[in-house]
Amino acid sequence: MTQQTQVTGWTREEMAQRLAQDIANGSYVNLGIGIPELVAKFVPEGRTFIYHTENGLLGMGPSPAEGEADPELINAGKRHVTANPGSAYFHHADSFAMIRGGHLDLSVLGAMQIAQNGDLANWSTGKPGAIPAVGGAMDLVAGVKQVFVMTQHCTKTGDPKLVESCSYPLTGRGVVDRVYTNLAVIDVTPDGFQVVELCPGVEFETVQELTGAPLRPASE
Amino acid sequence: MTQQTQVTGWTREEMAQRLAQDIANGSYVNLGIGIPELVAKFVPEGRTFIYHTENGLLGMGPSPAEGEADPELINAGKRHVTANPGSAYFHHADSFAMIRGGHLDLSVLGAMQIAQNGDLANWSTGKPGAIPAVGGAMDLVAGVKQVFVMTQHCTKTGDPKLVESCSYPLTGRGVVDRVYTNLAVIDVTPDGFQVVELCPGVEFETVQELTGAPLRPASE
Amino acid sequence: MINKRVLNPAEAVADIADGSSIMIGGFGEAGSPIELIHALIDQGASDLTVISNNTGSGEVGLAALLKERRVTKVICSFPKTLNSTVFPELYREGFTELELVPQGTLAERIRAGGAGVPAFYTPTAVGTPLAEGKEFREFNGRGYLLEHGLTADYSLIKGLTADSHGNLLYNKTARNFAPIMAMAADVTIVQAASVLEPGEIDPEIVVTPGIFVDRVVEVADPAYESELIAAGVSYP
Amino acid sequence: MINKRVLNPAEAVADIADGSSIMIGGFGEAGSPIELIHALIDQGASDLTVISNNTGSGEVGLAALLKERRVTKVICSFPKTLNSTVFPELYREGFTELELVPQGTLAERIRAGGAGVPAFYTPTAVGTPLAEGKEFREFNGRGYLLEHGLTADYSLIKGLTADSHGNLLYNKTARNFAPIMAMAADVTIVQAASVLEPGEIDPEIVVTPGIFVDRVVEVADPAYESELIAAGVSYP
Repeated sequence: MTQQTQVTGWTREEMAQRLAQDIANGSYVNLGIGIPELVAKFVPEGRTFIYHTENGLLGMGPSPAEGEADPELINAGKRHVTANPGSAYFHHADSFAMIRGGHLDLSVLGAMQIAQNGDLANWSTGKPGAIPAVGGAMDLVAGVKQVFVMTQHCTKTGDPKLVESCSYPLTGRGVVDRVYTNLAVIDVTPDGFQVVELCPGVEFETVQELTGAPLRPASE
Repeated sequence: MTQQTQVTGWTREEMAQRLAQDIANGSYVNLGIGIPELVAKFVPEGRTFIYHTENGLLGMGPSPAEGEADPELINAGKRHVTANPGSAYFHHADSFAMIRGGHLDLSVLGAMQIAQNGDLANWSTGKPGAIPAVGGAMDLVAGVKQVFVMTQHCTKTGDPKLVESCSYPLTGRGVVDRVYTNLAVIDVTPDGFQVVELCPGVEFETVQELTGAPLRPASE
Repeated sequence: MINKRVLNPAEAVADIADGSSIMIGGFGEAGSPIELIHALIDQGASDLTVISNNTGSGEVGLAALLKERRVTKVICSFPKTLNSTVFPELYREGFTELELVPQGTLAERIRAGGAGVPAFYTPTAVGTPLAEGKEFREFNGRGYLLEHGLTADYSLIKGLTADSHGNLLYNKTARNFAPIMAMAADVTIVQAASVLEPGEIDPEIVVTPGIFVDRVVEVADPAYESELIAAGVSYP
Repeated sequence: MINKRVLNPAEAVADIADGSSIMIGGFGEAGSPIELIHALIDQGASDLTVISNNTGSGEVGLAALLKERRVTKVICSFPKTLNSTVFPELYREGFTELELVPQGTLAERIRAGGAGVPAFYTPTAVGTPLAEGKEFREFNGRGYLLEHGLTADYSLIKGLTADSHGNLLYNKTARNFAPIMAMAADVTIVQAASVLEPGEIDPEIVVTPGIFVDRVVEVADPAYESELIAAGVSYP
């Protein structure tokens, strides 16, 4: 694996930018805590996305200017945000009614593991002694129309994150539609992982080598 | 029955006034369509009741002054009303969450029949060809903490409304706490109908005669 | 740029197909989206299932839609109103089927449909004829019925103020079923007396967030059933 | 005359007994009713079950209540936060039990508790470890779990503006769990930055109607967890 792990591929920003291209104008989007939040920086020209944060705001805007933060205007990651024109506040039951009721178009989440059948593990290592914390991840994958995962292709120790079946506790079964990694864009299909696009300069064989399940190459 | 049907007892207004005396200050009250609405005219000195109307208003006030009606400010009977200071509007699911969740203190309803075990029939004669219409009655009796019935003691044809068991389709089983008629105030107890108070000038035996189930006399 | 405005009621309801299920807001005339209903009458769709608390009055609005024999099923809590003669005739004739639902159960079924809850238990109607055929279950020694979430292809609702994102405010008790019907339909169509730009409605007071709304049409001076009936109107 | 005002936080929480279940509003520090929680710490009740989305930060507010060993069970979705060290220790030690609930399921269970719905079905957590021991059922070919309504003896919540009838407005995302917790508790206790007279809040914009509120105490200038932690505060 020594050779392959030197393949870096897309940066996080490039991953976010690539993912943003696949979001239709007018979409209602929930961006998970962490890397997925970067997507908001790369909205393609001419499109508007409306961001939902599950703690009760639709129309979330960027971080506030220095000194203008309200400690009670935060996102799901508990970071200070703003509210765009046309936004709305609501309580938690209404917020998750949006999620569970299929009203959101897209959820972008990080992942520990994605299985070839779309199973997702992103909330717990299952290690004894760990403090379990699930937040809204299970609700999002169960309710939102499309689920995109945005993640490094491998773990920090070089293990594949795209696998035949998850060894970590699941967040949901068969819920992932598409995966954006630093190496490729990969669909989850009834036939398993299907490469949609490779990072320029990255070979299919390299990606396959770093993936724990069979990949189907992009059709020409 | 000729003799007894000449007993008129309390007027509707007197019934409403008598009932209002049994409502504690600060109670949240839903008054059913028709005679129960009269209760609002007899709030005892020093008490405030807050009226809930299931079509989405808490803090309902009296009819508007001539020419000041808003066709979209109505009560459950679809009559024009007003909103008192401190009122709130809300949608139907929230309104019935108040009802079903036990947040209302009292529901006052009319009745076709009340059985000695507290069964209530007040929505349908069950006659073939009748248009069935239930509204919020079944929700009110299932959810509100206390259910008072306000009704003439007998039907227009002289039949008793307080009976051993209802012949009409039920609104709810074992739901009535107390009945206010033109002749008496009667509790529904585990031992059946218990007279609490007789209309002045009306004999217990007269009321028993006009009642389709055994009555227990008021204890002295 | 997001703009859910449509030009007029006709355009708003143009794609409603025969056989559609449609939630229609309103409690009596309060909140009844008369202009949208009249546009639907003009549009011609038939074999409709209508979910609404009542069945309309006189021969305008919802009652007029029924009278045109366009509704083959009604799901409602109270199909009798003052001046309601249209529905009773269609019901007795057997043209329009009725599913009678207690008002709170109707509201909660709609809310559940919109919230992704397929079914829930309620104490309402236990031991009554409306419990027939329904699953009964006890929790903590009390009996409940299983009720199912309700969704629809379309909802037609009336707001007071909207913005182009679909955020809505209502007028007094005209709110009634509209916010939950907006949640429960695939396509929610709103008529509002004014349609503003995003940012003109305080986000703290939005009643229906725009995510639940698909189309907004401005009807600046909506009619009321009672006024039309008093004026002797019979639509169309 | 109806007046739900109480004099101060101490009076507001005075009757909370050992063994009570208490819902506490807030998502992180937004909406956390710190002054009510501190009053509860001073008051002394123990063996509490706390229902709250998180478990607090630093050694103030909810984390301080935990640190005083007054909470033997927590029902929450995310018991880890920045600066959250108190709960992990109590959990590993076995002093405080944890019932982990997905955030949307937690919200819906609280809303159901307040709405008189004893149980409902949800797709969330199907096929995961959090489905263990839960009833599974299919509707229209999809799997769901049975979840139960959640109620409590008390709820402690934070509003921005109240009136003496208990009507409430909130500040931005501080709203979060407060409106549903107000519905689900036998006794709902509110701290608000200002308490007005009836009629001073527009009935169209009320978020929590007064029927769900039992006591209101004015805390004009509430503290924030982050500020207290930055100032090195450890309560009491």
